[in-house]
Amino acid sequence: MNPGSAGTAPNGTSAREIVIQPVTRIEGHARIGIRLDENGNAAEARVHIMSMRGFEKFLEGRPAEEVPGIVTRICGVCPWHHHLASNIAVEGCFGVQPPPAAVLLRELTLVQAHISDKVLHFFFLAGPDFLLEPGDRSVRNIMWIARKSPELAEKVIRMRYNGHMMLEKFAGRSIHPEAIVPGGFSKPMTARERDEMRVGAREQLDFARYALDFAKERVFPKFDPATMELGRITTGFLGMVDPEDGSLRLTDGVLRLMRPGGSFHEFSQREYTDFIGEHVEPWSYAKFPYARGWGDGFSMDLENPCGIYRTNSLARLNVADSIGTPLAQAELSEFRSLFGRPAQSTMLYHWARLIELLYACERVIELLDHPDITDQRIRSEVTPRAGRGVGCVEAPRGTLIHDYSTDENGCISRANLIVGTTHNQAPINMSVNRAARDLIKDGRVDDELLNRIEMAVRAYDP
Amino acid sequence: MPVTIAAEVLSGCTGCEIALLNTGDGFLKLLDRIEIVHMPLLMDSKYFGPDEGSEEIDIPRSDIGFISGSIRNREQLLLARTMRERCGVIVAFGTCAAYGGIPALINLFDNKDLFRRYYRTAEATDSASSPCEVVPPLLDRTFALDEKIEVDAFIPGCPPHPDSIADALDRLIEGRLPETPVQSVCDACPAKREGKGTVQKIKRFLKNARYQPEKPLGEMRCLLEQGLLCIGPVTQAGCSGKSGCAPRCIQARVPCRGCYGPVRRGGNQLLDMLNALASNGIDTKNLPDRLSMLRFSGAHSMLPRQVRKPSS
Amino acid sequence: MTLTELERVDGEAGNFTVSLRKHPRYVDIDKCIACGRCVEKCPRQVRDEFNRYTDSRKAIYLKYPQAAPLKYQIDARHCIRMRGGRCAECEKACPRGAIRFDDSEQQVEVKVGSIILAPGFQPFDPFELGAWGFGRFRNVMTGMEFERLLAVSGPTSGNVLRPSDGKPVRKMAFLQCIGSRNYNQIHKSYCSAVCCMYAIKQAMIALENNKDLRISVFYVDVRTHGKDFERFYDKARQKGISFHRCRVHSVEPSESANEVCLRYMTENGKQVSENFEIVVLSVGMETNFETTLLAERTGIELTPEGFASTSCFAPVATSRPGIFACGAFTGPKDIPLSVIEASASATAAAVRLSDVRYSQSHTRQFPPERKTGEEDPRIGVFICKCGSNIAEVVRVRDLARYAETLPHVVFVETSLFACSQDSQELIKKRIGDEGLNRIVIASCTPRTHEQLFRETLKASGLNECLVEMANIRNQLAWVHSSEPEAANAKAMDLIRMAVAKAALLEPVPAVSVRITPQALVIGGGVAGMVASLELADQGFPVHLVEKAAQLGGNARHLFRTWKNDPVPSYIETLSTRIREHSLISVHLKSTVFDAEGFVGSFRSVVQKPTGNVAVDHGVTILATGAQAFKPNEYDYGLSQNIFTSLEFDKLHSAGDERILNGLNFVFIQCVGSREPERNYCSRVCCTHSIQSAIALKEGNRDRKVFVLYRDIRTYGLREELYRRARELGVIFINYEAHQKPNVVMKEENLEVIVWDHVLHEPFSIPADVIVLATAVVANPETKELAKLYKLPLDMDGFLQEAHVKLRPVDFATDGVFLAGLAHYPKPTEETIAQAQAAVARAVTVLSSRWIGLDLVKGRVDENKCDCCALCLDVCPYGALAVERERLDAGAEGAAPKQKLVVRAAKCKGCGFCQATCPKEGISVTGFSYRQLSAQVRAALDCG
Amino acid sequence: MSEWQPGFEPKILAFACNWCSYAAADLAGTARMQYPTNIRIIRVMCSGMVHPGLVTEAFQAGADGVLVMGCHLGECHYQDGNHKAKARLAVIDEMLSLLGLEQERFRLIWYSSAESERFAAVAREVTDVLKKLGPSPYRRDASEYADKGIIQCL
Repeated sequence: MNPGSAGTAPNGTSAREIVIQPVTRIEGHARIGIRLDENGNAAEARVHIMSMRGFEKFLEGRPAEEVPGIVTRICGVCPWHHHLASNIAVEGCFGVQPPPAAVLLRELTLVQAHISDKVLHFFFLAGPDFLLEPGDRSVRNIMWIARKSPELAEKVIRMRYNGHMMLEKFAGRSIHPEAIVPGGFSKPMTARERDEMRVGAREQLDFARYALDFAKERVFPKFDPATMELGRITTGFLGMVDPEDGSLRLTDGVLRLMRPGGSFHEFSQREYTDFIGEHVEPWSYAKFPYARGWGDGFSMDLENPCGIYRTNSLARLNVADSIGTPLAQAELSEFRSLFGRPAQSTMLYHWARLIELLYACERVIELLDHPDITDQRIRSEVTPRAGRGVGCVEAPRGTLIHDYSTDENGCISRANLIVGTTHNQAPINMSVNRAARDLIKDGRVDDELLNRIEMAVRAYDP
Repeated sequence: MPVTIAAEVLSGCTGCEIALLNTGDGFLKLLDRIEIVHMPLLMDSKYFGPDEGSEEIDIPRSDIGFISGSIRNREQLLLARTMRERCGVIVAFGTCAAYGGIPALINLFDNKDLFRRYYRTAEATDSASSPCEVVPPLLDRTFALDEKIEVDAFIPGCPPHPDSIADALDRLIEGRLPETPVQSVCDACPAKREGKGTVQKIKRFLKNARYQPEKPLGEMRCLLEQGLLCIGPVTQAGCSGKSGCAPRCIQARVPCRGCYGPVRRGGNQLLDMLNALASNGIDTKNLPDRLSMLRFSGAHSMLPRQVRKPSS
Repeated sequence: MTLTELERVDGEAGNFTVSLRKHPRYVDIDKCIACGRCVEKCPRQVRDEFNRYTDSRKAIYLKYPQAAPLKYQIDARHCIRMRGGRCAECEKACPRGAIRFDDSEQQVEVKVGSIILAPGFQPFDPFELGAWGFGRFRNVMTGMEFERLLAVSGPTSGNVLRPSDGKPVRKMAFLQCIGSRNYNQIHKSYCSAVCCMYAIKQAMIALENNKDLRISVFYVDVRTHGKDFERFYDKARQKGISFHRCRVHSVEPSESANEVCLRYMTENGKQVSENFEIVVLSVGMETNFETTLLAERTGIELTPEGFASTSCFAPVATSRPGIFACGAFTGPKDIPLSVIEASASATAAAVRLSDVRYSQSHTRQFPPERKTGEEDPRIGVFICKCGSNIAEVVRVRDLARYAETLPHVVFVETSLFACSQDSQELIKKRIGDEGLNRIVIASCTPRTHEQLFRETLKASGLNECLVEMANIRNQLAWVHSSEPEAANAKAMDLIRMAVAKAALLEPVPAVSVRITPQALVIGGGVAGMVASLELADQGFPVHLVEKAAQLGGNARHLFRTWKNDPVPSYIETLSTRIREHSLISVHLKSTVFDAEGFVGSFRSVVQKPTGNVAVDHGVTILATGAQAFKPNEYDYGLSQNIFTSLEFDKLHSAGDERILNGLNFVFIQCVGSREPERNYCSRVCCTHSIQSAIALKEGNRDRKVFVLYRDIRTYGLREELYRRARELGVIFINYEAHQKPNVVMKEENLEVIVWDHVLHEPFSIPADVIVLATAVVANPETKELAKLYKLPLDMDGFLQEAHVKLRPVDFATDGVFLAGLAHYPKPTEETIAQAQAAVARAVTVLSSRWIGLDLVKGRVDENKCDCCALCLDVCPYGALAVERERLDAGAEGAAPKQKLVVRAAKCKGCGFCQATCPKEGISVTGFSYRQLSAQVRAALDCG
Repeated sequence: MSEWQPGFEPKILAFACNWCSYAAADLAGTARMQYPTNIRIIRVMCSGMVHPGLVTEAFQAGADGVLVMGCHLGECHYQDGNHKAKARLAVIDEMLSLLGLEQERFRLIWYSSAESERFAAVAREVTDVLKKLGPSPYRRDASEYADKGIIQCL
């Protein structure tokens, strides 16, 4: 491999295109294309999403109650979030409310799924960028970490595994679950199951605290000014908060769309179309959601962006007024005192992610302690009918929106989905653009440099 | 000399790879016996250098190639072919690769329908023409792996149970092909079976099954016999792993949806299930969305294009 | 012994000497292979009596295609050679030398213990009477002729065409009671019992053939008194077949030669004439001259109508002990009843013979079976030329060469007749010499010859299931002789298919079940009592279970049979005999409450007042009876003078004053029967009411007796009672279901108002006593028993037999039989006959110590079956069951493993399970999915 | 015979019940009735033992037509096997449409053992219908795909 060599673009001009394909240690298929000007400086960079499967289309005609078991396959990393959002949307169509115990069980499984996901992302996917020496890309991965720090690797692998097994033990499946059903949950939690999960949850909380300490000691110190500037852009933020006190919610909350300056709108899940639009670019299968409600259209211009907002961990912490659990709230306060609100540095996603991990672990214990969690009334009977429903939850990668309409047989007549990563399409492009322009000068590129550009993508955990 | 492995995800969700990680400690132990030489999800494998254009894909040679996901676009087709060329043994990893999986549901529609809906008529979308620059063109449908390349072994499941993955890897490392079960999901299912003759009509899953939560699963009546469309009997076994557990959906007290594909390779879940229902005198005419019995095995031309009225 | 006549009977019951005359067939039945070459060559055309002379056959012929034995015969009356000519075409054509022109009549004497007479009937010939234009108009035909016209194998291939010009028919009529119920003209007062039903059936088939066909049926009473008949009649009316209650007396010519004109009276009393293209005369049954002669030769009595004279209590016994009769010879009847009587007469005949059972039979011995399980298939293919039957079309040598190239085939040989004795010996030798372990025979059809080759395999030490046949004669050489090239190609396909399947054949061990030679009879009414006695008389121990405190059942409420035999004394005799019989254990006040097992080996638990007893038995007879319907109409229960028939009988015989002094009696028929919720005829009530009406009239000629009816159904010889009643002045008034009579309670007496169809106005009848002829309804407790023994019930709650016509006392479940009212309403003599029939069927099981099971059976592949139980309820025989393993105490959370098992004794090898299974978890021997699939693939392998 | 597909000889598979149609076919032979050679009979004990998978397998292996022959309703030797076959008819129809084959390529036919004339007539008629319909798209290279037990796209 010879990264420095000059090439000629097919159109015969002397302009050069640098291609990173595939973007690695992310879920999905993406390609980065960086156009260099005659001087070898990055002129424009794009992140192309290379695949599409068409869930919105092929959900049409399916009986709505079956859909929550289909949309899980949108993502093998965050199936629980699709599963829940879909169920909420179906319940909207059929006009039914789940019983209280089911609401608790759903949040429990959702939050539990957040835990495994954050461990996966921080340590397996992004971690190698910080934990390993820069340079050789062939060793920049979890396998190498396993070789270099087997105890850490073992611990991390086990924590992630345990999280999955706790879900599996209670709900049958951890990947592509079926246990949430329109109207509630498919099985109640027995006292014994609760007690078992509690033991695991305490262990998880210990690990979350360890992870934050570990990061503060080994990772965050590496956030030097250059790193803090990597892919830095200034945008608005979208996330879910508690309608009562504006604290962080991962489900059953209202959406808060914050402008770059910190002012915000709050709206119900159903109202998302009033605030969010989706823009289409001819060079990516993914669409580009933007804040239509701000009224100034869509632009990814680095100097003068229009309608751009971000989601995922950093966004959630920015929009939330507080976090309802003590340890995480303490961390949030510290975070805010360091970086302000809203914090804009792209690398801070990692930090925010670990604060959320702490929240999730605390929240699981809270939920398990709730007296209603073992109640046996877990499903309201549903009757198929025509209707429309919107279901939103906070997935690891951002606000997940499922919007369905059903026909009189209760079959899907129309489905619109905005998944977490999609919200971040425009910001990712901008961050990559920013990083490329900052880093690529005089036509010089190398592995390390290209990985820095990929890091700007990875922060978003697409 | 460890066995070398390359892994690619095509049109899939990465769930299979997550399942691989769910082998837990097994995963760490595996790392002593195998060397992963290519796996974009977990390591920085690139198809080509930054300047090398995009037609020739480079994947290192390896002993075993794991491919998850089905084939939906030109790039994936190219990847599959390259993998075939560079790997000694090709394993169709997961149901998408083996039978098309959920993404093959799109075979009910054509690309025109899909694009129209996706880029022009979706609620929040600013209508535009469909993407066509740089992105690889879609094929006219979703294909299972063996429709396009020769496949040596199949590990179905959406996702496959970590036990099956570990087992398959064990055998592959020893130079043998994984074994495929010949029984169905019912093999591991403890639910009480007393016959389907009284069912008459299949209900939609709008109400939970009848069971007592504190009692073991063996006390619950078979979900199909409760009138729910459980397609476990026509679906290949494996989802319960080796530990003697019940099938995973049954553990959650929900009916099997068939994620392991047909019990007989080359079989047809829809045919087998409809036949079994019809043979038992159960009304098959009024089943809602019968085609979704092929929701995991819709490749291999199993699902026909649907001519549908455009939704209002 | 076909073509044989009885000449004389000497001796007495238990020791008869019968002289027989055997007529010559002129064909050696041991040689004839029914290839039909003789027919092709025979130059003599003869009108075919089987097709009612609507078609022709040859002088050498098969009477009909399913004739048994399937051997040709020469009709000496028409054969040119037999009539002195020089023709020998058949002799020349026969590849087996089976023609024997020198065959001659023989006298044979046989010694037997019992004799059964089943000479049948002949249809009434309307020609002699000269009425209805029969013989005058070509388009007037009898029902028998029309039946051939409807037959797909008949002269018009099942199309209803006008004989006059061969054009399709648009409008036709059936005239009922031709040769029946006609005392005035032909002195036949009886009803032929079957004609209404066959006319309706024919009309329905004709209508199915041609939806636009308009059909009218002219009847006197519609007699659809059999099981499910009433619904069929309703269906016919719904389909638009019109029924006119009117006897048509004359058929006249019309302007068109293709039509005839019928004059008849409409319901409104209007005289009309209408043209029809075909008129079918529903001719009745009669005893023919030969049968009368037979009766004379055997020395038995006939009734005035010419039928064998029998008693209601011994319905198949003739007047001469040891000689029995069945079928239409004892009176006109339909197939189910004939089959029942056939079995009944077998029982009656066998009682006397039970001591000498097996004294004249012997068993064949076979060498021990070779183990072939582990061997690779070594297939031997034997190709038969069938003389020149096959060889003439198929190039046998090429076929043999082709067969040699097929996988696993190690030996191929051709033979002139694979079925001949020497060929069998040769096959045996080849199996030994060549080490063959699978055999393919390419010859004729397995339906006739597979058993033969199976025996050959057994005789050579191979499992009999290792043979497969390729049918290259019946389904190839004979049907494709005009296309020899294509036929040869197909022959290769057929061989390839057979070889492909043969390679997958597996040996199946013979299975047999030990028989417990003891019977359980449930129900102590007439049916149960007769069955118990007949079984015990044949030497089999019987457990008789009765829920009441005494035996007798419904018969305890009856006084006389329609032939006037006294019922109470009969019941008394039966009860006494049963009590005294050493082989019968009676369980009174008892019910069966649990049952398991299968043919030959049942175990039932009888709940007795003293506790539960388990009974082991080889067969079960269900004779659980029925109940009288309690009416809720006609003010029943509101007046002291309204009774059901049974109540009336009791009061009548007790000399109740209301009856003794009553002068006006009204019988209302069909109370609770032929109603939407009970859409069947209760069969016994018309006869019963008429018998009571006669008794009333005979008691006092001044009494006025009215019978209000929908159709009078005094079927068969009972019609005589109806005639007598009318002679005695009983007044019969017809009413329709939509216009039922009204009962009005007056202060003095009762009044019944009924619509008068002659005067077309309401007609009121003062009544001292009203008798309601109530329905017979199913016994609700039968349902529980049916569940225990896994037997089906019909819509009305009666037990559903295995086959209405062919297996009227069997169930699909082997070893369980039925008799009496539990099956359907019926009079005493039919109940008794059915009980005897059930005994005959039961004895076929009980008389063997072991029952060998058919080898075609479902088998579970334990590697593939996961007990999903999809097949469980698909099995019509309850032969599949799920067994749950017991839990190990230690295995916490582990679920009990479930296992599917086949109860071989119940399995009949229908393969519904196999066709349901998604994973080849269960297969039928010799027809597994794999084997069939191999045949499919072999057939399509375009070589 | 056909004006549409000269020289095309359809391959027809018939699953024939031992008690009716198989006997009727034997009888047709006894009576020397002639019918086209295209039909290949596979003897089964009952139309109710024919798994629809065998039918689709036959089509996928290149059969132009498949027949299942059973006894007239109510005449089944095993109570209701022909009703089972009838219940499965809808399943087979559905599979045909999924396979993209015309419904006319499959027929379920009732016989009695005496209906030899009809057996021959149906054989003639079905052959004729299939000649007009033309070859099944699965005919070519059928065996290549058959090994995999999978249909390739049409």
